[in-house]
Formats: sequence, C-alpha cells, structure tokens
Amino acid sequence: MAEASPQPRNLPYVAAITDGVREVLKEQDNAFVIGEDVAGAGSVYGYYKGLLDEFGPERIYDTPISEEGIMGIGVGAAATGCRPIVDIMFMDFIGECMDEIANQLAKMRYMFGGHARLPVTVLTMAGAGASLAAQHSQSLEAWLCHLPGLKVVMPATPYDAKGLIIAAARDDNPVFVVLNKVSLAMTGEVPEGAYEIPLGQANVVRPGNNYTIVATGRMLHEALKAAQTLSELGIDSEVIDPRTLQPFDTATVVESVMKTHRVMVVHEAVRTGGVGAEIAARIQEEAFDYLDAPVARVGAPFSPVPFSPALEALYVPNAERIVAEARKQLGL
Amino acid sequence: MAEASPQPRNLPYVAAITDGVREVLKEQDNAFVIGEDVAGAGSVYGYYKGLLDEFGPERIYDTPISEEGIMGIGVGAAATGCRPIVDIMFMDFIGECMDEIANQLAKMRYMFGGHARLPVTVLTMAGAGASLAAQHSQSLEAWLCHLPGLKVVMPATPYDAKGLIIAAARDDNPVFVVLNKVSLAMTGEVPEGAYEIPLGQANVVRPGNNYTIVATGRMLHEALKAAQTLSELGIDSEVIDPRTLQPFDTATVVESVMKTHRVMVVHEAVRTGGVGAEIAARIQEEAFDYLDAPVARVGAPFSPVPFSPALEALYVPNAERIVAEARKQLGL
Amino acid sequence: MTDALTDAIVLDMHRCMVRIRIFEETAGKLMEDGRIPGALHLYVGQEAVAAGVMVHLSNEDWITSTHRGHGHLIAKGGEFDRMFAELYGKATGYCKGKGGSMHICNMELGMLGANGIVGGGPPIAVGAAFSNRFRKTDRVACTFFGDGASNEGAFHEAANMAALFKLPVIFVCENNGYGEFTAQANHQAIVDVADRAAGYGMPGVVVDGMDAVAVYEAAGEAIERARRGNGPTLLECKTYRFYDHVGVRGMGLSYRSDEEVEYWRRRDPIPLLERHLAEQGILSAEAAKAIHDEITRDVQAGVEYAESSPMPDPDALLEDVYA
Amino acid sequence: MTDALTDAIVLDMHRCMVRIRIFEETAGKLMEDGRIPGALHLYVGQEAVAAGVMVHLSNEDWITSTHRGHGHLIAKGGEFDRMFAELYGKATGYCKGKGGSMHICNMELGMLGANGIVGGGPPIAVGAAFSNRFRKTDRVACTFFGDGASNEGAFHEAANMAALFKLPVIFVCENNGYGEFTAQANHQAIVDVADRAAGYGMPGVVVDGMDAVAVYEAAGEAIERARRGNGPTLLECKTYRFYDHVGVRGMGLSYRSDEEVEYWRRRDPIPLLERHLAEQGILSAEAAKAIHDEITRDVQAGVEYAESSPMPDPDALLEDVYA
Ligand SMILES: Cc1ncc(C[n+]2csc(CCOP(=O)(O)OP(=O)(O)O)c2C)c(N)n1
Ligand SMILES: Cc1ncc(C[n+]2csc(CCOP(=O)(O)OP(=O)(O)O)c2C)c(N)n1
Ligand SMILES: [Mg+2]
Ligand SMILES: [Mg+2]
Repeated sequence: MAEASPQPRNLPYVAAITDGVREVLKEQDNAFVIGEDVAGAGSVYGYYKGLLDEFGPERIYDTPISEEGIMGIGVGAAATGCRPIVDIMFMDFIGECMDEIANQLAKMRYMFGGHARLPVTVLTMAGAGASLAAQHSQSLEAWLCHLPGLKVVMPATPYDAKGLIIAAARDDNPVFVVLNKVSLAMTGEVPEGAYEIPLGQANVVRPGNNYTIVATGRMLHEALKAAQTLSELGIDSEVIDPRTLQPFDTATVVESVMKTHRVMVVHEAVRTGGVGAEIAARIQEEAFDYLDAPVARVGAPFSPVPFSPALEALYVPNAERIVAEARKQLGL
Repeated sequence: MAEASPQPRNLPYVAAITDGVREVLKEQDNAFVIGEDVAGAGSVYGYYKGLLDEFGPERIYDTPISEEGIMGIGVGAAATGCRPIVDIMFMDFIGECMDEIANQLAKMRYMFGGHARLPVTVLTMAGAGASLAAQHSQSLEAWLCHLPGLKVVMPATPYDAKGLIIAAARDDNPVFVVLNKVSLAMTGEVPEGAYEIPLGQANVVRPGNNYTIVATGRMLHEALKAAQTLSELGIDSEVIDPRTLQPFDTATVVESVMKTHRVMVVHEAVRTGGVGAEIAARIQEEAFDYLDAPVARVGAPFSPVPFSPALEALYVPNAERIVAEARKQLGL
Repeated sequence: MTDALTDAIVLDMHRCMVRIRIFEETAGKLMEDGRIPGALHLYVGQEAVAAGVMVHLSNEDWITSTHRGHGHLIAKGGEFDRMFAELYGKATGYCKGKGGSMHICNMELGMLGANGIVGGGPPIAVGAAFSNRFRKTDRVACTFFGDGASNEGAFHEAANMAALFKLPVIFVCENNGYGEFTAQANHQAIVDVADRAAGYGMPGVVVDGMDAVAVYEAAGEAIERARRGNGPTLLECKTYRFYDHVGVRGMGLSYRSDEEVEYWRRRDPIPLLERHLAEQGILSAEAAKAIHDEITRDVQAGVEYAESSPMPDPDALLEDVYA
Repeated sequence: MTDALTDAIVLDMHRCMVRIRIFEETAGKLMEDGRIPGALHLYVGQEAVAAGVMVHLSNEDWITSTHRGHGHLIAKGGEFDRMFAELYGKATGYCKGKGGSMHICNMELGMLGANGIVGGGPPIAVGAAFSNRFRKTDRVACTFFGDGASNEGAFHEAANMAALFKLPVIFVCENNGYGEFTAQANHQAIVDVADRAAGYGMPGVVVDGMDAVAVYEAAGEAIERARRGNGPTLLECKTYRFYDHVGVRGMGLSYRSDEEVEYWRRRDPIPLLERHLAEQGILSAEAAKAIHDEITRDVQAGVEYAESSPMPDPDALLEDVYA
C-alpha cells in the first residue's frame, strides 16, 4: 500500500475493478485481458469499459463463447511468458472449463517439476440476489479452494477489488478473483495509482471483544449490519474478512477466537461443503480449548438458487439470518 | 437386503461392480450403460466385462471421447423416461462435464419446478496409489457434495459396491457412485441377486467405545488397520463408513461421538476443502459438548498427486498416518 | 417427403408468430417497467424459425431451447398465463416460479426448457433423441441454438455423437449474427455455421430464417429424414433479433448500426408472411388484424393472471431439489 | 515455400525415428518388467509424424503433446537419460519424477508437456500461439492429438479460436484409427478428421503418416503458412500404433485383427525410409545398422542413468505447488 496516493476518492465497485485492471495493464507489458464481450462491450457488467480505447486491441480481446478454449489461452500464454487476465463472465460457467482449471492450470507447475509458471488472473462474477436464477447466481469458490495450485480471493469492497486484482496479477500463480454482482454499484474509497492488498492476509474490519464473525465477499456487509444489531444485545463482534480464501489466513481468525471464544462463519455459497466448513474445521482444530460454543455457519440452504424474488430473498443469507443464527448459538 | 440370497460367495470389487450393474439391467428395462470403452472393452478396468454379450448392444454403448456429450445423453435420456448408467472413466475427468453435472443434471428438476426426474447413475473411478500421476488419481467428491440435487456414494467393499450401485440406480435422482481403482482386486462376500444398501445410512463397521473414526471409500480399510494398532494402545475405536456422502448420515456419526468423545475423519481426497471439513464442522455443531478433543482430519496433503512412487507413498493417507494423527490428537 | 403445405399450416404458423411477437413485446415492456424481475432475452425477429420448425412437431417430439426461449415454448404450445406467471416468479408459473425466463419449460408439451447455459441444449436434445430411439418411438428432438453457441464444445460433442449414432435430432442454428455484442465475424471465421455439418458427417442446410415457409420446408425435410432413421441435420436459419441482447431497445446500439437493423426490419417475418397470405387470398389484412387483436387480448389476460397469482410459499424453497 | 528437402534433413528424421523406436521398445519392456511404474502409451508405428513435423521446429517453437508423448519429446530434442529418469519417477527426471510418462515435458525445448487429458493439448497450444503473436515472435505452436481427441469439445473451441485469430498454430491429428479400443468408425461418422477444418475456416490436409518425407512436406507448408501470419492448418496424418493402447502387446488383441496390424507393419515408417535412403544412396544398410546400434547404446546408457538415479526427497512432495 506504500504506492497508494494519499488523495481520497470514492468509486463504485465496478469502477474499482476497471481501475485495478488498468493499473495491471499499465505496469505489466505482458498482461492482456481476454474473455467474452470484454473488449467492445467492456463486459456485460461494464467493468472493462474504456480499457479498449485506452490500451488498444492488442491488450484486450473478445472471444467466441468457448470457456474451455479461453482458459486454455490463459494456460498456454502464461506458460510461455504472458500474464493473462482471463474473464469468465459468470462464475456459474466455470464448470465449462473446470478441466482446464483443475487439470492444467492448477497442476501444470507441479507436474512439470516446477518448470512452468502460470501467472493467470481470472476474474469472474458470482453471487445471487439479482433474479438471475440457478445458472447465473452461484458462488462456487469451494471447488477452487480444494485445488492445490490455485489461489482465490473475494473482494468485498471497491478498495479491496482494486487492491486484490493488482495483487493477483502480480502474483506468479493462478489467482481467481471472485467478484460480486450485487456489489457493483456500492461505493467506497479507492486511492489512485497502484496499491496491493497482500494475498493471504485477513482484514479485521471491525474489532470486537466477545464474538467473531468471519464473512466472505458481500457477506461482509451483512455481517457488519448484524454486528450492529448484536451490539444492541450486548455482543461486541469482531468482524473479519478473509479477503483471500486460498491460502487462508487461519492465524488471524484463530487469534480472534482465542479472544472472543465464539465464532460464526458466513458465506453466500451453499452451506454444505462451502468454504465455511473448512474454516470451521480449522478453527476447532486450532482453538478448541478456547471455544465456548460450536463454530456456527451461515450459508445458502441446500437447493439451487430459485428465480422467484420471493424465494430468492429467503435463499440469500443476510444480516437478519446472521443475527438469528448468532442468537441460537449464543443462547440469547 | 431382504432380497439377498443366503448363499455366501466371494467376489473381487471389480466383479461386484459388474454384478450390481447386471442386476440393474435385469430389473430396469429402461436402463442402459453408456460411456467410453464400456461395451466392447468392458471398461479399461474391466468392470462391465460380459455385459455386452449378456444384454446386447441396445443396452450398453461405447461413445466418442466426449464427457460433456455423454453426460448430456444421461440428462436428456433420463428426463425423457430412461434410466441411464453413465460411465466417466476416471473421476479426474468430471471437470470436462462439470457444467453438465452442476448446471443441468443437478438443477433441472428444481429449475423446472419439480417437473423433471433425473434418474441418472454415474459410475466413476477415483483414487491414487497406482502411479497414474496428477490427472488420473484424484478424489473430487467434494465438488459433487456441494451441489444440491445430487447424491454421492463411495463403496468401500465389494458388498457395498454392488448394493450401492443397485440403490443408486433405483433412486429417482442423479447418484454418483465413486469407485476406487486400488480396491478392484479386493475380495469380499457378495450375495447373488439384487440387494440394496439404503442411501443415506452410515455403516458402523467396527463398534468401539472410546474413539470414533469416520472413513470414506478405501480409507475404511486403512482405518480398520489403524483401529487394530490403536487397540494395542488401549484405544477402542468405532469405525464408521458413511457409504453415502450426500445425503450424509450425521446422526449415526454424532451418536458415536456422544459415546466416544473423540473423533477423526479420514478420506483420500485433499484434506483442505474435502468432505472431511463438512463432516468435522457438523460434528462440532451437533456434539460440541461431548467432544474431549478437536475433530481430527486426515486427508491428502495440499499438492497435486505426484507420479513418483516414492512421493505417492507419502501422499496417500494410510493406517500409519491415521495412527500418528490419532496419537497427536489424543496426546498418546 | 414432408407434409404438403396447406393453408391451415400457414395460418398456424402465422398465428404462432403473432403470438410470440405480442407476448415478447409485452413481456419486454413489463421487464423495463420493473414488473418482471431479472433479464429477458426477447425472440422478436426470429419468430419464423420457431413457427416453421414447431409446426411439424407433436407433444411427443422434444425440443431444447436457449436463454432466448419464450418463442420456442409458445410455438410448442405454451400458454400465456402460465408463462407470464413464470416470468413473474409466481407459484402458478410453469416452473412454480423457480425457473423464470431462462429455465421456463413444459415437459408435457415436450419442451425441455429454456437454458441459461449457452450450448446447454444440444447435449440434452441428443439424450432425448437417444431416448426416443431406445424407447422405440418415432419421435424426434430439435435443439435450437445460436451462432454464438456453435462455438461451445458441447455443441461439437453433441453433433458428433448424434451423427455417429444416427439419432433423430435436428440441430437448428438460429444465426442472428451476434453472440451478445460480438458479431459473427468476430467469433468465428466462417459465414455459414452449416459448414460445420460435413465435419460430423451430417447434411448442413442454410435457409432464410425470416421466411416461415422456407423454414417449414427445410425443417420438414430434416425431420422426415430423422424420423426415417437417417440421422441428424444441421439446419441453419439466417435471422436477426430486432432488439438488444436483453430488453426492448433495438436502435442506437453501439455494436451494430441502425441501418443494419432497418435492413432486417424490412424483412420482418410477420408482415412478410402476411403479404404472402393476403396475395394468396388466404388471409385478408382485416382478418390478420383481428388475429393480432385477439392475441393482444389473450396476452393481456395472461398478464392479469400472472399479476393476480400468488408468490410461491416459503416452503417451496426446499421442495423439488430431489424426487 | 518450405525448406528444400536435403539429405541432412532426411537423415535427421531417420535418426529421430530410430531414437523414438528404440526408446519406446525399451521403455515398454521396462514397464512390463515392473521397473517403470504406472502406464506407458507407446508411440511405436507413429514415428514419422513426430519426425516429419519436428524437424521444422526450433526450441522457440512450442508443441503440446498427448498421453502418447515420448516420441514428441524425443523429436523435440529430449535426452534419454532425463526421460528415462522421469519414467522411473526419479529426482533427475525432467519433472523431478513428479510428472511421469503422462506429463513429461521440457520447457527449454519448447515442449509443453505430455498430457493425461485427451484433448488437453489444443487449447494450450492455441494459448502458446497467442503468446507468440502477442510477444511479436515469428514462432509457431504445433499441437499433436489423436482421432479420438478430435471429438472433445476442447479441440473444437481451440480450432475455432485459432482460425478466428489467425494464430500460428498447426493442429496435427495423428489418426491411428483408434481411441483406446474404439475404432474410428465407432467414434465418429467421418473418415477424414481433416474434414472438420472447413467448419473452422482453415485448410485441412491429409497426409500419409507412415511416410516421413510426406509429413515433412505437408507440415512444412502448414508451418510456413502459420509463420507468414496466414493462420492455422489442420494436418491429419494417417498412421497406426503397432502396440496396444498401453504396453507392448501388438497382436492378438480383441478389438483389432492381426491382419490389420500386419498390413500396417508392412508400412512401418522406419524400413520405408531406410529403403528410400538406401535407394538414393544416402544411407547404406550397414550405416543404418550402425545408427541403430549407436542409439541402442545411448538408450541403454539412459536406462542406467535412470536406474542409478535417486528417488525424490520427501520434501519434494510439497514443493513446486506454487511459484
Ligand atoms: C456457457 C455460457 N457462456 C456464456 C454465457 C453468456 N451469454 C448468454 S447469451 C450469450 C450469447 C449467445 O449467443 P447466441 O448463441 O448466438 O444466441 P443469441 O443470444 O444470439 O440468441 C452469452 C455469451 C452463457 N449464458 N453461458
Ligand atoms: C478427457 C479424457 N477422457 C478420456 C481419457 C482416457 N483415454 C486416454 S487415451 C484415450 C484414447 C485417446 O485416443 P486418441 O485421441 O485417438 O489417441 P491415441 O491413444 O490413439 O494416440 C482415452 C479415451 C482421458 N485420458 N482423458
Ligand atoms: Mg446469436
Ligand atoms: Mg487414436
């Protein structure tokens, strides 16, 4: 963050993404952006808007609708000296290129005995809450976190979006940047110039004394709201955003739990088999004697994402549900 | 199991698979087998051998090398009245059809408001230990267990292989049967005739009093060996094979833990983000007050599967590692 | 040979196209007004394809559709009330509100769903065709997909398997010149998607997708061929979507010129067919107008049904995950 | 035009083919004897393809390979000692023993790895070709893949993108008539995989893959075309694997007839080339034998190197996961 300019400036999350990618294209000659409708249209969500004009068609490429081929370009170009920024429009589509991700991108370096470097940054859009139904609303980061060789980050704020994109692109490994569509309009301070949020370090967003909430991605904001409500019940919550899910900063979470003795993990993904399971398992492994209650988990229920707004509202975790679950856990 | 014949008979795991599929083809007119090299060759591991002769080419089909297309045939045929048995040669290849699995197979029924039924049985071969390196040795069941709409079973014995295949095929939902390649030659009792192992029910394979080991797939046998060693240390282990990973029989595991107060979860998959994380998270949620030590987890380390036998031997969990981890956990 | 083209068939196609058009224009406006949630991909401009293919099919013939799927469902017999209800996310929708526009379906009509995954349809249709053969019916499966979708690996695998197994499936490529905002020339180096057919060993046919009668004839041959056990056909229909990828804006888009839109607007399949019907003395302009009016009323009734329908019960959230 | 075929080039190809042959036969026996762990897919019979293509390439040109990859690596300059060491899983192997047969690679030679995923190579090669263009080199990428692999969606997507972007990549299909135990006629409804090229907008060429000189000529044209910026070519080489899918058994296999094997054995690319060399007075039978003997000794030395090399250190297990 040393390089960050001192000037405060507010930007929406969508523009912070653009800004992060812009810094990367400026500082890395071998970086380019490739994906479906990223150049001419600047992506369906507009987060590459302006980059084609700014950097020209040699730095930003529209592709056919071919996710496996696109990811393959990322792998092949990275292994041979480029630093691709690959866009997968919706995270729901990673299934189309999961073989390329799991069997080539994540493993090539290891299989090659270290003789390859895969500096691929993948940007992809996750999250429910926009009435886009079961195939355009998923959060599938758990698949990626189970794959040695990959790193995974989930920016919750405009500041983090820019800083994590820059850190991801500077890293010499494949890094997935899991964006959130419902956050696109959310504004926040985003310094000018390049700054980086170190991968693998959690952010203690709200310090607190007797309860810990670990919340990923957009759920950070719901957790902060919940913390507010809980404070009225006499619970002083520490809210931690891991920022990076892989590698996960267990130490920061465990340290908090040793202080607070009670902890909840919140994510938008389906609760069963989500990253919350791994986080909960680690917490009880490393802070067992400090826990006064089981690690609680809040995530989506065990169903696909429903279309109907009436059902989707029940589906996506929110502050209310966090508070309700915390009260259950804490016996309040 | 009422239908099982009383005659004891020993079969290798590979033949038990054949036997299970045979029973399904006999009892379900709308069942057929489809996959790469399943008909003429009877699969690379031979577990469909004889079925082409027995049932004819209208019941068993070789396909092109097209995993997404094959899974699509499963989806389309099931939705329109068939009961396909789809073979994905190595579980490592599910990435090739993960979109078809996640976005069509798992969700179609829900997205259609219940107006579709997807009785697809998927057989696929997992597991390391055969010097097949990073792309032919994985256990990726965690991806599947995170997907509402799917069921997942992992047979550890010949008896279970047959019984779970029959149960899977009789179920009206998509069920993945995750087989283990290193177990193919292992023999065990397999009754003649059709019998079914109910989905969603764990098997208490070894009853014990003061330690619980939950072990999936082939790890069951390593856990049983470990239990033997532990008994010499005065630890009387209860060994539980979940058999079905989704839906998971939490109750049986929790009941055991309430008795033993200490528990370990073992699987072959990469430990981080594996199903063991979910199991551990659930145990501490539901049996927190009964736990005398953190839930321990044994799984593969955080790397791709190495080729070299010297490294692979260190990679795959085994009885020794289970014992070592248990001693650490129990302070022995 | 395919059924002779009777007046009744042409009138059926005409009604079908008008039904689609008015439904879509209405739905699009409701989305823009915020009454329908989510994103709608409108079929306006492409009606001749759905009409010309579907008029050959019965409820026992299967189709798979795309994200742009309302037209296919209407042509397959979908009712406005249940369709609007689905778009509104209401309990009375075809999918109980759980699918919405991108997953709307009706299994009883043989409609295996719209699909939010580009290239999602072809493998499923091949499975349905496989099932037809397996269950010894003479039914076919038609899979609709776009020019953009023809670049997905799923299409390739499905086409190859269909040709290999000589399955009764028709690959209907609706080439509207764009995948989202990317013109065909920027997503593939060929002009005719039908050129891909030879690589699978199936016939490839190009037809004017703005001409319902031409689609009818070409589709009829392909379907007959499939029914006779001679395998699949790749039928490419050259067409155009009058509006943007999502929503009802048609003109002033950055990725295509208004002149191009105007060119295709002059080839609007509905007036084209109506001129033909009038010339042949099959349907006068007044009679045509009466059809439009009647359908407008039906569409309105459908909207009212949807508006007055209840939202799904909270319990519905966890239902229908498993059978 | 491609480089004129000099005697030196033909002799290079000959040596390359003999190197592959003797390496493979030796490796196969070591596997059958249980000295090499895992599964080996031998390249025997297909040597003319690797030789005829690779003789055009420098270390700056990239290739991607398949599960049947030893031949490609040898032709690209791979050394026996490090290769055997890799097959043995030794620390001195090209991949430190972590990859084995199916992932053997050498980035310095421009060899982007064997690949255990059928169809895994083409997308990566397209990425490498993209990179060549991006980094403004005139280097090409060649991707080797089988008839079976041509049915994977990954091939389709890669081919389409290569043609669209006019990338310097050559798709070398080694059509050996089988994908594992499935004959081509049972996995696709076409005879020439090259027929798929038109569907992407690139030339498709069929060549006798048992004739190194023919492969040399055809590959040379495709590579020149690519270097000139005129885009990809699909080059289909008709060939045959003399042994089973895995291992060294050639005859008495259930899925193909011994007659068929004998037919192709008579077309063995090595004697074929040696006859040509003898007739042209370029290489006498004795000189050829001397080459075989020399290479046999080299191969033996390679085996000894591998046998006497250490297994990887336990610490290696968790190294090289991340950069
Ligand atoms: C697998 C996948 N990739 C990308 C998308 C995003 N997407 C939705 S529609 C579309 C364009 C499809 O183009 P085409 O197939 O020509 O159909 P059209 O929209 O023109 O009817 C894209 C890229 C998607 N839904 N699914
Ligand atoms: C994605 C994937 N599917 C299936 C396999 C199993 N498999 C390994 S080799 C092979 C046959 C490949 O045939 P072809 O491409 O013709 O190559 P050949 O073996 O003939 O050289 C198959 C099916 C695999 N390794 N990867
Ligand atoms: Mg289109
Ligand atoms: Mg082959």
